Amino acid sequence: MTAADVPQTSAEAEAAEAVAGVLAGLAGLATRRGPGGMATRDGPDGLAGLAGGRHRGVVVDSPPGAGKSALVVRATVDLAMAGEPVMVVAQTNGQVDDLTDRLALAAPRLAIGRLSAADYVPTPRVLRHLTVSVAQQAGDLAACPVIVATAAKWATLADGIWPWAVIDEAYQMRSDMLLRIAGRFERALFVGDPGQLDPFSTVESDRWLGLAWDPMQSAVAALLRNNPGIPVHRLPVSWRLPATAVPVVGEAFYPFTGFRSGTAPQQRRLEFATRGFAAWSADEPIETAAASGWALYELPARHTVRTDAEAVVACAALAERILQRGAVSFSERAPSGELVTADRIAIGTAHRDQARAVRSQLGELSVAGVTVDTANRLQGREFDVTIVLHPLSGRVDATAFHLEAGRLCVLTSRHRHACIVVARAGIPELLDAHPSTEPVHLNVPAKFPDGWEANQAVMAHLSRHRVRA
Amino acid sequence: MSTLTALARARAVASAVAQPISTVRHVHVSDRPLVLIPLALAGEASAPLAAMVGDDPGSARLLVVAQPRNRDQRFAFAAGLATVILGYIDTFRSAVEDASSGADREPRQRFADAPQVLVPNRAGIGFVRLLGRSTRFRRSDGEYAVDPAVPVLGRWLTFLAERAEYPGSCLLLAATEALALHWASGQSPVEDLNLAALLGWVDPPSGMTGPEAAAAAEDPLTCPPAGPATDPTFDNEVLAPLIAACARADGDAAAHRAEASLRAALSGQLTPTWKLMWRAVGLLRGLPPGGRVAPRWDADKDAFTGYVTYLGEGGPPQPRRDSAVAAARRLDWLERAQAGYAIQRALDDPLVMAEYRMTGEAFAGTVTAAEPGRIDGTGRRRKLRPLITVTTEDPVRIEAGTVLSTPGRPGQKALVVSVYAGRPARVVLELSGGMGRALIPVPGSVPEVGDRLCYTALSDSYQRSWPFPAREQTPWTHGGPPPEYVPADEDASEVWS
Amino acid sequence: MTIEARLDHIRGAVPPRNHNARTIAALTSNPGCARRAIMDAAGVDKQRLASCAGFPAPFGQSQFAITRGNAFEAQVKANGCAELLRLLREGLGLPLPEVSYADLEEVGGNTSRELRHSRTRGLLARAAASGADAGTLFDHPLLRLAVAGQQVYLEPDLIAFRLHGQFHVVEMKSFAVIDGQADGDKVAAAATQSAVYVLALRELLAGEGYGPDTVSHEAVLVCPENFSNAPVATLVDVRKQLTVLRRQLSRLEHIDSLVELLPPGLTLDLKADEAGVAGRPPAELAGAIRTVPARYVPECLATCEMCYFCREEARGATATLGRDVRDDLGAVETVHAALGLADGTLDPADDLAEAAAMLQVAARLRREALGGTA
Amino acid sequence: MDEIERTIERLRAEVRRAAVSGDRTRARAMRAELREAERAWDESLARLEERPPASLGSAPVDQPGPLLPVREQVHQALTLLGTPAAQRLIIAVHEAFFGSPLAAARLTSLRRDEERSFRAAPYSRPYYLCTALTADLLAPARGLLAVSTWPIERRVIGPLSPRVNYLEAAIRVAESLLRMPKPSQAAERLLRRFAANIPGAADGARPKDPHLVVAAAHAELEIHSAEDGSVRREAAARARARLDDAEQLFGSRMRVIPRTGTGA
Repeated sequence: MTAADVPQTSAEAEAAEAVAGVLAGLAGLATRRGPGGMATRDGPDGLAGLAGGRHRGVVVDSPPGAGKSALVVRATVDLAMAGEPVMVVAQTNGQVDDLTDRLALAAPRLAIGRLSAADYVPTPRVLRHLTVSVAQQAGDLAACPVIVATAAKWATLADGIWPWAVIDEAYQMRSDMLLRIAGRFERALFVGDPGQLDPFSTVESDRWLGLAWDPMQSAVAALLRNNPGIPVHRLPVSWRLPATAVPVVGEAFYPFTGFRSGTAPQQRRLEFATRGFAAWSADEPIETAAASGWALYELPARHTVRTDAEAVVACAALAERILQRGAVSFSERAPSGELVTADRIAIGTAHRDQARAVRSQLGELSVAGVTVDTANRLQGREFDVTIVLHPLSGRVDATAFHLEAGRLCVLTSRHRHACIVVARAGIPELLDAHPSTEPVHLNVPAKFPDGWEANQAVMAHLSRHRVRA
Repeated sequence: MSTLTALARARAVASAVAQPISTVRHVHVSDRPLVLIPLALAGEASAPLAAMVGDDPGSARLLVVAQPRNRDQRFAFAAGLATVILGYIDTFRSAVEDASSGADREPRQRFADAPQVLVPNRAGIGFVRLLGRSTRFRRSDGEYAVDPAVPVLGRWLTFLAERAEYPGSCLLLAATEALALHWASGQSPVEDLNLAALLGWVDPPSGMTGPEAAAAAEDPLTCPPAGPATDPTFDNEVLAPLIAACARADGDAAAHRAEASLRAALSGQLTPTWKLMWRAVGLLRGLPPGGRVAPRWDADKDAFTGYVTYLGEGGPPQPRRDSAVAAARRLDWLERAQAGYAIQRALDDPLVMAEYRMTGEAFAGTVTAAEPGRIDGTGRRRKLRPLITVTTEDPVRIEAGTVLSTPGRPGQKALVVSVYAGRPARVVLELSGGMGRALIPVPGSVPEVGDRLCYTALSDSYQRSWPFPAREQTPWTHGGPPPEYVPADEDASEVWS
Repeated sequence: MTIEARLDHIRGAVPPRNHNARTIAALTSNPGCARRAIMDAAGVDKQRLASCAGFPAPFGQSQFAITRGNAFEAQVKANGCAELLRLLREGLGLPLPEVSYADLEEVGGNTSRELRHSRTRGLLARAAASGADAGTLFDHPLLRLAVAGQQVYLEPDLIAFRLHGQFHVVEMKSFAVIDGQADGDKVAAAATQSAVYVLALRELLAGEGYGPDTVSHEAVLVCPENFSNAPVATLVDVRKQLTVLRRQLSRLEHIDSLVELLPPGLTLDLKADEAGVAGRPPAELAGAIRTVPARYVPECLATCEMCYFCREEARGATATLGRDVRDDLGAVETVHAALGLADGTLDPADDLAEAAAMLQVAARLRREALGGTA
Repeated sequence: MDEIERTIERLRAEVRRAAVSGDRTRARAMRAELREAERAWDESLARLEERPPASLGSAPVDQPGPLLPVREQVHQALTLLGTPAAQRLIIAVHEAFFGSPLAAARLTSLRRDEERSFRAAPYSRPYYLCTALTADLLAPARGLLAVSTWPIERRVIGPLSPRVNYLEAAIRVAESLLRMPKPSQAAERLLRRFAANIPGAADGARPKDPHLVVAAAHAELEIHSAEDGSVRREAAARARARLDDAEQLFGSRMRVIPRTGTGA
């Protein structure tokens, strides 16, 4: 992603231009602070997407791996350097620590405050920076032009107003959370990936449906419905997804906007140090994936419990085999290739018990270091190779949960080189038999992409890379 | 739904009678609930057709609208309903009790009991909500004046309907849901929405099996629907002619006759459900209440007291929709209540806790080793930290480092030191708290070898809620501060037809 | 024997039931059910069939609802759609002059469908052609749609309306919109029906050489507001419904693959006499129906006239307890098997081993809590 | 009594069963029996109370019978409106301005009766209640009544005419309201309903000022009248040329392939 700093290819130029556009927009807003620090006057026409005027925010949609974090870091640093104190908002402590780390690296002389809850234990990547101070009271960080914290922590503040907020993973934040922190800032940059999982609630209630301020929708949805004029920028280039993945993911999950790959078809390659045996069933799928970027490892059709042992074993075996074969990845980062180690492999599932089952299976194979988690927790992460236990595998029928587009999108867009989907046969039939009985609510914007459609699209593509077990 | 409940349903099929899915009662059942069975006219948003209501199984009050499309008659109906319901509510506005909880808090009083309204099903709750919406903005003066009791009724119905969204509240209950919370039938949840069918499974009439009773309950002729929707063939073949007869009745006598036969027909539709409702009440009363039912009812009494006060102070009717802040705040309440309610039921009821044991979030087992006197000397001062090992058949899915507690010992925390997952699984726990101040545990405060215990990460300890902006400080991201509510003419005049 | 001929034979000696937006929308409610697909493709009168087989469906419409619906529609359309025009002006910014109105319910007193359809076609084509923004209301245009290879007429209860070069479907429903909200299932049904009309309109205009964009994917839903009769209009995005419909209709095109699986000579004919009294023994009829595989789920109870028949047939299957229950029973198919596995009286085939393990834990936990029983 | 009561119960059940099973013939038969039993029940009750039984179908007592024959009443209403109008509007107008409500039942057969009497003895009456004609096919326009003495132009319905008629009717209603010393509630309500659907005619929920309605209606008429007028004139000319007298009043029933259609 730092590649975007020195434009070389047209993709890089395009991406850099987009980022510049956003930053220009922010600068435009920043410079137009009236007395009292309220940015309310109309912007000059030149500014990207600000013709609407009178708005106090900018939204940036970012497809998977399009340099979202890089943008957050640059915007924060730019604003801070321009003398505008910034509150940086992320959703989890993990995300906050990552951002803190990246900010400290990007601006070594910038004093950064890490605001945290009482039970927070600072991680090494936070502690290693002398410029970062950790505190539980915002008051103790008054000297820091940049303060980073989770939205939940920001919500505990009763006073203090920052001229700027930079909100990361804004599509994962719920509208009611934004309501609680919005009093703390005057203007904000919202950055996030619209294709990922929506925030959810443990309660089911229709009472707010149709309201522009429905507390259950995402923060960005609420922001845009209440402030239609707010400009929405898009980062056009994915630096993570290989050329083989972009058309699939784009068509299925970003049907209206789409995006392009930052790398050329041959720039990413996956090769194996050792040869496989035809006998060993795990070899064919990983070789297919290495060659085409995708593989569908199809187990015989069967209705199973959620923790389908065969599927679990298959997932673990594939990970093990990739390591055994000494997979080497060639990319713009490592043109001469680098070994795909366990920490570069992830196994994604829909349910927690499935992840647990896979973990214990890996334990029995004594394979260590492979990340195994649910879609929710894999959001925002990146690996070389991912193995996905398809949410619909072995099911008798689909539910809204298993069909949710965001879930499949997260699972199939974490990889830099290849993605292997493990599934029981029969998913297309299941989708065709799926009754469309979801209620429709007035004045609630229809959600796109539709999970059912997205699943159809992905399965249609995967069927071209099918390997039967 | 869970595997345990699913299994119970399967058993119900096999044994032809509903199966228990709880060992205690999780809802409060008043000594004097008010049963309300509304019927609505098909095709209209909320056009009351009739209602059977009362707090005495022996004497049901039947309210009928002879011309459901006639605005005046609708409000007459609302006024009639108001006398019954407000009269009932009033009986709870005398006796008070002391509610000052916690040493620090100043003494507080609340009403000693609260009204409880029972409707047959969720749709009944929906009807209460809509009737409340269509009446609470009315005015007793001006061009569209209505009986002063009508808008008050509207506010109370709205209060009850909103309270019914609140997990664990029992001010307004749907009989089908209260039953389904305690019994699993041998049919699908969709079919459980039919009160008669569900009761047929839970408590089949003598000489009938559950499925037989449920099948009989599906014939609208022998067993009319529990409302608010009526059976179409009843509408077309019985109701329509009778209503027409009322319309053209010539002279008082004829009018009286016509209305009498209309009342008779509607009473015929309502009475069976009336009986079922009280049977349901009886069945629920038969269950022993869970330990945390009373405290939850106290919360309902607080809510009731609060609304009485609010009305007394002349507060305006509930708004049509929540403002941004109100919505966020309500969602926060609901999510807390939801979590609390789930946990409380688990702590009250081993069969509900079993659901968590099934998913590995809790486990029950026998203490197979104990070091009651173990001292942790690593810190600055020595601490009493007994170790116990619990052996269990349950599928344990709790990682080391988690802090657990057990229903019997609220004051005591148990830190998971290590887990040997297998069958049986062994979990080593480090205990803290609830053992007295000394370095020797108070006798009985540390589980002994052979004790059987259930440990879980669930706890209903109170988590503090963080502040919301004031209504007038609604941020720009959410449309800024909403306008204050001012009763408008349209509110009162909105045609109800 | 052509597929049409076989479907006719299956239906028997009665004219096929007319399709309308509602019946076509219903195709999406349980697309996995071959029985329903075949009956719908053959135009079988399911209501009649079910009751002749001894399982009359629990459906029926109250005349109060019907009256209310008609009254509302009449009121909205009264005086050249005066009320509708106001809504379109307020809601869609329809400018003042755009108010011409064409009634397609009959053609010069003639109500023949062919005539009405060709006239509809003519007028719509003309409107599409006129570059001028002829913002016309077309009342009761008679449309056609290909269902299972046959052109069926859609008895329309809608108005097509053209503005800024785009046609919109206007659908009138008598369920209330209260404070901006309406029953989600009713809106969904309305949306799917509108989608049927959008599809049919697009098909018609495609025949005249116009692209799909000529018909907007946003339908105008007109309902009574709050507790009054005053209409309110809301735009409903029906893109999702369109994709689903297209897919299911295209699957009906391949109905032959389903028909081939049926015993040759199968017929569901009721052998009715002149008076319309069915002469065929229920048992024999039921036997014939059973040869067509069904996929019963409790949701059918709300959507399919065959529901009671299929439910009875499916007794003992975990599916009758609902999707979630079957799911929680580890997708075991029958109640008998589930209990057998739970109690260990049935030893599981290897593909059920996990389900068995899970069910046995559940059984043990219930025993512990309830003491022996259950 | 109890005997009848039981019969009624039984019959009701059987009718409903028949209805569910879709057995229309049986349902019809049962229904007839049921009504008979109900009547018997009603009468015996009445006898008990020694009162005359309710004569079915009789109009409610509080409504006085019409002073004029229905065709006169309709004529009154149409003359006030000055444009072809549908039943509902005619009834509303009559109630608003001439007090007595009109029995809808009587209206349905009206047009047919008029046509019959005209064909029997043309022009023997001062006026006939006839239909409006569709501009394209000169066929009877559904549900619209008009007066024979009007020029055909006024009775022709082109694409814009429904709106034009609506606006003109609004003007006439407003003007008649102004002429009334003390307008009736019904009249006010009627005007309100018109105003609600004419941009600029209603200030707030309830227009008090008929002048405003007249002005607004005229403003919108401006936009349509020219085009609508030419359509009407062309159609009227065609009607005079092609149709015989009866057809000119009651519309042609020619089975033509529509001039405007592209054909099947």
